[in-house]
Amino acid sequence: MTVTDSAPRSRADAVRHRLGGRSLNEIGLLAAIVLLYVVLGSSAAGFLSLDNQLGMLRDAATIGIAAWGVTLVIIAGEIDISVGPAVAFASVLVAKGAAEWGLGVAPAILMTLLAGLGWGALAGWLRARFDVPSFIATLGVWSALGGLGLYLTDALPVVLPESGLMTVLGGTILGIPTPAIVMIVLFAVFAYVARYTAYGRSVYAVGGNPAAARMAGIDLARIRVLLFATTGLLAALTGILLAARLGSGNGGAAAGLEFDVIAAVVIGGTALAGGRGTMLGTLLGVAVITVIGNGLVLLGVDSFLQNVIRGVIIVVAVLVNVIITRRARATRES
Amino acid sequence: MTVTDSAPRSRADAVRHRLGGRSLNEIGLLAAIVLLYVVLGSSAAGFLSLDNQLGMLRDAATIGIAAWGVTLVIIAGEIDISVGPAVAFASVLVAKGAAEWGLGVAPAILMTLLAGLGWGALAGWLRARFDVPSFIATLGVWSALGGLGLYLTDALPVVLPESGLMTVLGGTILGIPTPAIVMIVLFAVFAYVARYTAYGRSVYAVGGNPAAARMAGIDLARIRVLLFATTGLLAALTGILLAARLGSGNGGAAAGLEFDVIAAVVIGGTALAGGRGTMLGTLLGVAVITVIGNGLVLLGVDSFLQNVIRGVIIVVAVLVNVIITRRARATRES
Amino acid sequence: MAGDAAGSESAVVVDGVTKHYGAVQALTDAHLRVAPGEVRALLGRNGAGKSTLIRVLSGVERADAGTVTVAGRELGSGGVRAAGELGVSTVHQELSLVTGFSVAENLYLGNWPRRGAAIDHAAMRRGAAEVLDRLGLDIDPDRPVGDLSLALRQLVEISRAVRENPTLLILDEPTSALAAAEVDVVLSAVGRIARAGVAVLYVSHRLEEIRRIADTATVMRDGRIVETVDVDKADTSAVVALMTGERTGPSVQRPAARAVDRTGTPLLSVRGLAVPPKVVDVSFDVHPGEILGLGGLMGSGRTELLRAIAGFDPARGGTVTIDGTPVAAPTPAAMKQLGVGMTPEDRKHEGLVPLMGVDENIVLSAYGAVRSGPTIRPGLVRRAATALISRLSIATASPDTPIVNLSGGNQQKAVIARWLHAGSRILLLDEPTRGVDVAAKAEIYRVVRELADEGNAIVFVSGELEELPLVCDRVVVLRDGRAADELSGPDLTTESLLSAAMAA
Amino acid sequence: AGRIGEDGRYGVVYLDAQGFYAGVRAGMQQETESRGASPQLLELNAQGDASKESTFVDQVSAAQMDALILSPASETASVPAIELAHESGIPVVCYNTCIEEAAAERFVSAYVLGDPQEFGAMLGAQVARHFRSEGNLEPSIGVVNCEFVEVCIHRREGFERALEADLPGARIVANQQGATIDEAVDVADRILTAHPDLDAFFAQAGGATMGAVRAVQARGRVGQTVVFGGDMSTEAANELVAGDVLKGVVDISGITVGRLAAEAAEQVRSGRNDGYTIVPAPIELFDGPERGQEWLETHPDGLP
Ligand SMILES: Nc1ncnc2c1ncn2[C@@H]1O[C@H](COP(=O)(O)OP(=O)(O)OP(=O)(O)O)[C@@H](O)[C@H]1O
Ligand SMILES: Nc1ncnc2c1ncn2[C@@H]1O[C@H](COP(=O)(O)OP(=O)(O)OP(=O)(O)O)[C@@H](O)[C@H]1O
Ligand SMILES: [Mg+2]
Ligand SMILES: [Mg+2]
Repeated sequence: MTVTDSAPRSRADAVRHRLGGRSLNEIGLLAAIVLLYVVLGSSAAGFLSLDNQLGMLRDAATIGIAAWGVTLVIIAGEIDISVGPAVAFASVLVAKGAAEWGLGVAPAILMTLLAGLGWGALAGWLRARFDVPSFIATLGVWSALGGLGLYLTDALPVVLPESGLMTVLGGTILGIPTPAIVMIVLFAVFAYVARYTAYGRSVYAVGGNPAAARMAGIDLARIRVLLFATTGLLAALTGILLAARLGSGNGGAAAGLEFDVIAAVVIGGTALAGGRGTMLGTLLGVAVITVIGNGLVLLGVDSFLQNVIRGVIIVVAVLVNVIITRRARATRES
Repeated sequence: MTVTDSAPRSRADAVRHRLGGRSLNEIGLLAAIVLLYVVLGSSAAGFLSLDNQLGMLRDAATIGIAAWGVTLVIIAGEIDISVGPAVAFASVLVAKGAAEWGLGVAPAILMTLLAGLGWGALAGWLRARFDVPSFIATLGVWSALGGLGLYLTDALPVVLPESGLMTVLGGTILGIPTPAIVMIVLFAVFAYVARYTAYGRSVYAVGGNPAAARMAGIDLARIRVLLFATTGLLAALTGILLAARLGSGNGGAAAGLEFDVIAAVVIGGTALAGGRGTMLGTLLGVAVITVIGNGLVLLGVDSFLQNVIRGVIIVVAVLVNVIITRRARATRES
Repeated sequence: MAGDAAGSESAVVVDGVTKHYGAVQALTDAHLRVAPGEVRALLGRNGAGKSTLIRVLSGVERADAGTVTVAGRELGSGGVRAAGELGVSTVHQELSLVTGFSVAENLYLGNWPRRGAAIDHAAMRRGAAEVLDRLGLDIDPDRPVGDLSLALRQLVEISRAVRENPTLLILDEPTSALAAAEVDVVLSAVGRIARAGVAVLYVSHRLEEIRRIADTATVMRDGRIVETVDVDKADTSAVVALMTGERTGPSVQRPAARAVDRTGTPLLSVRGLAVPPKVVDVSFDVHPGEILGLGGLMGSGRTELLRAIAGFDPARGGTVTIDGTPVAAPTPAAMKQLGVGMTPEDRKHEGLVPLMGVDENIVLSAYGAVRSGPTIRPGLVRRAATALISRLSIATASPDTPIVNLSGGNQQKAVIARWLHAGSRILLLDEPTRGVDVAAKAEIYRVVRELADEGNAIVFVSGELEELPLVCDRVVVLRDGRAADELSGPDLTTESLLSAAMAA
Repeated sequence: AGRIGEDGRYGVVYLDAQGFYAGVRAGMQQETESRGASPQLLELNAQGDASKESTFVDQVSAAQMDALILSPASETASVPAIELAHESGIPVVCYNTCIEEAAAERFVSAYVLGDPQEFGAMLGAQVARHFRSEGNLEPSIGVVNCEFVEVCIHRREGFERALEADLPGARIVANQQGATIDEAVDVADRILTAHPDLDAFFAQAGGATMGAVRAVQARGRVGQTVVFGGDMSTEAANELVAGDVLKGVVDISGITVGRLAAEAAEQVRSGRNDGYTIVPAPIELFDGPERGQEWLETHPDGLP
C-alpha cells in the first residue's frame, strides 16, 4: 500500500531536503567567503594581516550579535527594522546613566539592558496582542528611539567616565576583541536554543504555520513577545559595546545597521516568509557582509560606490539561494 | 437548509463589513484631521494662512505621488522600500541629463521616467520570476540607487539649466503648486484604476488569494512587474518635481521618504498582509502625516523630538485601525 | 452539441500525459476520453495523481509530455486562459475564492465583463444572479465571500465553473467539506449540467456519491490510470481493490457493537455549553473507551463546540468537566494539561507545519517528553515518533520525511499521533476523514477504535453521515445549536441521522 | 493665552546632526535673552538634505518669520528656497555655510562666515608645522571625510592648498567617508590596515576626529600616528590635554556663531543693515594641552 509507493520518492526528497535545501546554500556561502579571501588577500594590501582579521571580527560583532536575534524573529515570520536606532539609543542611555545620572557603570549597563528588553517586549506585545504588523511596530520603535537618542544629547557625544569594565568591553581579551567573544558565545547559545530547545522549535513551528502551532497548544503571544524582547536586549548589548569602544554614547551612531543585519540574515538563507533558516547560515551571512565591507574599504573603493555594490550583492545572494532552495524542495508547499 | 440559515447572520456581517471595516477607519482619519486643524489652527500662529496651506499641499505631493503606487503594491501583498533613494537618484538623473549630457530638458525628463520604469520593472521581475521577496529586491534598489546618486555627483548638487518647463514644474499653476496638481490628478487616476479596472481588481485578487488568482488565469508575473514599474515611475516623477523645485538634482535628497510613504499607506488602512486597502484611505493617511509634520514645526518642536512623535503616531494610528477593522470583521477569514 | 450524450466524438481526449514535481512522478502516461454529457468519476487514493491530471487539464500546470484535446482542439501552452477558451472550467480541490470580493466578483474572477476600460458591474451582477438561481441558490451576489460558510463558498465555486458554459466541467472533491444537504444541491446541479451535454470529470472519495452521479469511473493508482469501469456494474470492494492494488479491499463494514462501560465517571462531560451564535445549549458525556459521534448539518456548529471544549474559543456559558473535575476557564494550555486534544477539520491550514518532518510535527504538542533538562534530544524525538508511527501504522519513508509528502490519510494519522504524544486521553476529532481516500478512511476508523479500546474517550465529528454508524457507539445530533437527538445501537443508521439532522 | 510664536519667531536650519549646532542654538538663545527678547525658534535639522530644508523654508516663509537663520545644505540647491524666503520679505542670515556669492548678494542679508577653505588651511598649516618639527618632510596622511556636504569638500581643498604650500612632500594616501564616529572608527581602522605606516589622519569634522583617535588608540599606534581634526568637543579637549594622539583641532565655536547670527538677524530686522554683509566668525586653532584645558574650563556644559 502507500508505504511502498511513497517510500522511494520521500526518501529521495528527505535527503535532498537536508543536503540540498539547507546546506547547499551554506556550502555556497562558504565557497563565496573562501573566494573573497583569495581575491582580497592577493589584491588588498593588509587584508590578511592579523590586525585586520581581528578588526573584522570586531566589526562582525556589531552586525552579528543583533543578527542572532533577528534570525529567530524572521524564522517566526516577523521582521524587526529597529536595530540601528535601538543600538544608538542604548549607547546614549548607558553613557548618560554612567556619566550624567551617576548610576555607576555596572548599574547603567544593567538599566540599558533592561530598557532594551522593555522596548523590544513592547513591540512584541503590540504584534502579539493587537496584530500590529511587526514591520509597523518596529518602524515606530525605529523612529522613536532614533529621535530620542539625538534629542537627549543634542547630537553631542556623551563621554563615558573612565572605568575598567568599559575598557575591557571596548578592548580585547587575550588579544581578541571583546565584542567578538561576546558574539561567538551568543552564537553558541542561539544555535543551541534554535535547534535543541522547545522555545526554538516552537519558533520554527510558528513561522511554518501559525494556525497549526496554535492548534498544537503553542502559546503564540508568549513566543512573539519573547522574540522581540530578545532583539531589543541584543540591540542594547550591541549599543553598550559600541559605547565602550567609542568611549562615548552617540545618538547618531549605527545608522542603517538594521539593513545590514537583515541582509546578513537573508543572505544566510533564512526565508522572510518564515519557517526556514539556520544560525549557521546567518553566521556565514554576517561573515560575507563583513568581509566585503572590509575589502571594499581596503581596496579604496569610493564609499558611495560601496552601497551600490552592497545592494547588488544582497540581491544576487538571495537570488542564488532562492533558486538553490527551490531546486532542492519540490513538495506541495513549494 | 444552510443556504438560507446562514444568510441573516452574514447579511448583518456584510453590512457591518461595508460600513464598519473600510469606512469606519476613513471616518476616524477624517475626524483626526479635523481635530488637528482645530488644535493647530488655534495654537500655532500662521498654520491656517493660505501660504501655509498651499505649502502643505506641496509637501503632501512629495509623499502622495509615490504613495498611490505603493498602496497598490501593498494591496498586492508586496512592499517597496526603495522610494527615497529612487527619488534622489531620479533628481540627479534628470539634472545630469539636462545639464551635463545636454539632452535638453524634455528628453531628460523622458529618460528619467523611463529609467524609473526600468528599475521598478527590474525589482518586479526579480519578485515575479525568481520569488526574490520584494523587501529584498527593493532593498537592493534602495542601496544601489542611494549609492549611485551620490557617487555620480560626489554628493554635489547638479544644477538644472534655466527652463520654462522646469520653472512650471517647480512653481505653481494658478497659484496652486504644480506638484500638488500632479498629485491630485494621479490620485483620480489611481482611485479609478484600483476600483474600476480589471488590472486594479486583479491586484486586490493577487493580494487576497494568489493561488486563486493564478487558477483564475490572472497573470501574476505581469501584474507584479507592472506594480513595481509603476512605483518606479512615480518615484522618478517625484524626483523630477523635486529637482525642478530645488533647481538642481541632489543625491542625498528625500532620505527616509520611503518610511513616510509606507506609514501614510498603512495609516490609511491598507493591510500589509495584502488584499485590503483604498486610495481614499491613503489620501487621508498622507494628509495626516503632512499636517502633523507641518504642525510640529510651527509649534517649534525640536526636530529630533518630531521623530519620536511621528513614531508614536504611526503605531497608534495602525493600532486603532487594526482594532476597528477587527471589530468590524468578525468573520472567519479575519 | 447539447443533448448528444452518446459520446460518439469525445469532449476531451487525454493522450499520454506525464507530469512530475521535482522528484515526484505525479502522473505517468495517462490516457483518458470523456464523451459529451458523460459524468466520469475519477477515483484513486490520496496522491494517486487525480488533482495533478486536473491541473494539467485546466492549464494550471503544463504536462511534461503528452497532449490534451478538448472538443477537437489541442490545449497548447496557453495556460488557464487558453483552457478556458477551449471550454474547460474547473472547481479545484483547494478553495480558490478571494474572500474580500463579492460573490459576483468571484464568479467572474479574472475575466470581468468590461465597458471600455472599466469593469461593467451591472452586467456582472446580472450574470451572477442569473447563474445563481439557475443552480437554485439564493445568495446575494453583493455579499463578500468572507461572510459565507465553507458550504456556501463551495457552491459559489461551482457556480463560477458553471457560469463559463463549459464543454468540460471538472470538479475536484467538490463535496469533501459538505454534508448531506449541500451534497444533494451539488449533485443535482451537476446532473442538470451533464444533461445539457457537458462532459463532467468528477473527483470524490465518497463512493456512494459516485454511484448516484457518475456513469463511468476511471481508477488511478500511483500516477497511472489503471482501468475505467462502468459504475452500475462495478461493486465497491472491487473498485477499492483497484485503487489500492491489493486483491481484497479493506472492509468498510459496520463492526460488531463494542461493549462500553458507561457506569463510571465520564472522562469528558459537557453541560449547557453555549458558543453564540451557533451553539446555544449542548450537553453530553463521553466515557472511557467510548466513541461519541457528533452529527448535524454543515454549519450546525460542531467545530465551534469542539474549539470551545479545547479552549480555543471562549464559551459564553456552561461547564466542561474532565474526569470529574470541572474546568473553570478552558485555555488551550490548561486543556492540554488535562489531556484534551483536538485535531482541526482543515488539515492543511490548521494541522500541518509543512516544512517540518513527520517526527517534529508529532512531538510539537509536548516537547517535555523528548527533553532531558532543557535539551531536546533528537534521539528521543525519533524514538517517540517512530513508536507512534508504527502504533498508528503511518505510512512514511522515514520519521523525518517532510509531512507534506505524506498522503492525506497518513497526514491525518500524524495529527492524531500528535495528541497521543501529548498523552491526551480525550480526543476531539473534527472531520478526521475529510478529503481522505476510502482505504485510508478504513485505516482511520480502525485506529480510532483501537484508541477507544485503550480507554481513551473520543469525540468524532463528521459531515459525512454515512460514516458515523461505522465508527461511533453513540451519536449526538446537533440542530439549531442544541443536542437535538441521540442515537445508538440498532437505530443508529445513516437514514435516522439524516432525518434527525434535517428535522424541522 | 496667545498662540505659540506670536511674540517673535526665528526659523533656524541646522545642517546636520553635529554637536556644533547645539552650540549655535545656545549662542542664539544667549544673544536674544541678553536683549530681553524671547522669540520662538522654529528649528530644522536638515541632515544635509536640501529637500527637507526647502520644505521647511517654504513653511517658515508661509508663516512669516522675523528672520530665517540657516546653514544651507548646498550652495546651489538651497538657492530657490532662500529666494522664496527673501521674496516673502523674510530677512535671511547665513551661518557656517551659504549659497553662492551671486545669489547671496541678492537674497541674503548677512553671512556669519567661518570660511571652510580657511578652516582647512589652518589645519594644513598645523600639520606642516607638526611634521617639520618632527623632521618628517614626507608624511603619509589619511583623510576621514564628511564630503557628502560641500563644506567638508572645501575644508579639504583648503587643507590641500596649505599642505602643498608648507609641506610639499606630504602625501594623501587614502580618503574615505566617516562622518559619524562609529562609521569613522571603522574606516580609520581599515585605513590603518591598508597603510600600516600612516603618519597622520586629517579628520574633517567632529565625528571623524574622535573616530580616528579611537582607531589609533585601539590599534596601539599611539605615538606613531597622530590626528588632526575639526570641531571641538569635551572628548576632543580631553584628548588634546592627553596630547599623545590628537595634535591639533581647528574649531569654529558654535556658540559664537549663534551669537553673531542672532545679532545680525536683529540688526536686519531693525533695519540697521542694508545689503549683503559678511560677518567673519573667528576660526580658532587648538594646538595643545593648554588650549585643550582652557576649552574645558570655558565650556563646562560641553556645548562647542
Ligand atoms: N505542487 C506539488 N509539488 C510537489 N509534489 C506535488 C505537488 N502537487 C502534488 N504533488 C505530488 O504528486 C502526487 C499526486 O498528487 P495529487 O494531488 O494529484 O494526488 P490526488 O490524487 O489529488 O490526491 P488527493 O486525493 O489527496 O487529492 C502526490 O504524491 C503529491 O505529493
Ligand atoms: N472562512 C473559512 N475558512 C475555512 N474554513 C471555514 C471557513 N468558514 C467556515 N469554515 C469551516 O467550514 C465548515 C462549515 O462552516 P460552518 O461554520 O458553517 O460549520 P461549522 O461551524 O464548522 O459547523 P460544522 O462543523 O458542524 O459544519 C466549518 O467546519 C468551518 O470550520
Ligand atoms: Mg487531489
Ligand atoms: Mg466543522
